[in-house]
Amino acid sequence: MDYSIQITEKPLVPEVAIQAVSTPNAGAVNVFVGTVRNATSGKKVVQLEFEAYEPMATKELVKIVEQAFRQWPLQKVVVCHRTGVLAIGEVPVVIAVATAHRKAGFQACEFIIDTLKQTVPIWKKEKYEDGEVWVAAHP
Amino acid sequence: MDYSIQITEKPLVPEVAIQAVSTPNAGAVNVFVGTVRNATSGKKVVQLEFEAYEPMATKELVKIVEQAFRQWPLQKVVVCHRTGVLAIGEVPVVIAVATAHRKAGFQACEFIIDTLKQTVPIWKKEKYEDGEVWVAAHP
Amino acid sequence: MIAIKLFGVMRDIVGKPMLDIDEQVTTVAALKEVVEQKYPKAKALNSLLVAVNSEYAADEQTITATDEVALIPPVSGG
Amino acid sequence: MIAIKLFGVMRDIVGKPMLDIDEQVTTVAALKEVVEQKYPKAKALNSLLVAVNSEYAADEQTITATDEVALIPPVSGG
Repeated sequence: MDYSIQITEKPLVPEVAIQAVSTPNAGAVNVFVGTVRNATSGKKVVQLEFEAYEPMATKELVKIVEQAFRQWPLQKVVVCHRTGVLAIGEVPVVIAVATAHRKAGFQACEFIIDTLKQTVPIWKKEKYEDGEVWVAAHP
Repeated sequence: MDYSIQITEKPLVPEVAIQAVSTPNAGAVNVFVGTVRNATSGKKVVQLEFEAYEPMATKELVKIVEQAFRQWPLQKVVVCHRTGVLAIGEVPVVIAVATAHRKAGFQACEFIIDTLKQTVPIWKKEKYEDGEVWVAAHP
Repeated sequence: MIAIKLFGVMRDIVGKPMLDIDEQVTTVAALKEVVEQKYPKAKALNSLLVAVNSEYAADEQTITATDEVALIPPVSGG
Repeated sequence: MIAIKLFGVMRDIVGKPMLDIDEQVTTVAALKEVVEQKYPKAKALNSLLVAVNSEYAADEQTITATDEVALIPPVSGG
């Protein structure tokens, strides 16, 4: 299982993840790039802040990625999640999955981001012009 | 429908496509990057050559992308296909799809690459150490 | 005493990054009960899980003073 | 006369990038028949479609000398 997981305060560059998973054996790379939207539910977002509980977040990401390797024939996976303050348009998450055949790549990449959002202890605070809120905390 | 389609002899850089589709309205970018594999069916590939019938290839890509816009709520799409001679590891195709919500992005991106491979008049010749073959031409 | 790590909205509710629980709690369920009594706002959350030694822990799991314990409010990464 | 654009394996089979058909052909079906008679290797392909004015054309579609006509062997882009 050839993968790398990174939780970092530094800006994420999708091309770096794509290069990192590209191998002469892979024919397809599927990439998911999350970006900070300027609005949610019609409310204008000015800034985001991400906080992670390490090393639990890394441990949970390892579980997800290893599960993906068991479920699909993958070649290389990179998952990078950013922490700290992000401006609109910045990238909180990049997932790159290299496979010999593309279908597995689409499925595994979607599985990883879907499960990441459900289980990995990372929290997002949205800041608006008139306040802030921890996303998903309350009904 | 905000999209761009490009058939070019110049090397493709996935990051350029990602930047091109990223908007403050999008929360998710799904990217498919095709790469030249070093082997198919166990045979060692030394080089690939792509040939396109323009403007028909562009026309067909427009149809596919506009169909995707009708089928999913997309924000921006870029499709780039390379022609000419490519070495192992080079990128024949990049598709980037920006959406507010990620599920539509995965589905639309997979639809575009699947349909591209079925209908767009582009041909790939694989060169081996001992010969060459037009892919998919013969049973 | 159990020292509990706090994140996200739980840190805001408690007002600090660590919470010391002096009460005699030996299970995850008991810990959650104590926290929700001390901080009623914790009950209003969509969910509140407990991690023991950086793994999600079931209600019946036991906790000792040497464990690393954390409260996990609803996650929202990605 | 109809001048037909050739690509990929069809260009290799015919040995040049354009094919002039002098026979009187007025439909896509008739054109394919003439091509397959002249070049039996074309029959061995997985498929052979015809594009008229850079759109895929059905068998019954008519062709005139002013149309842009192309033979489309199995595509393999991506």
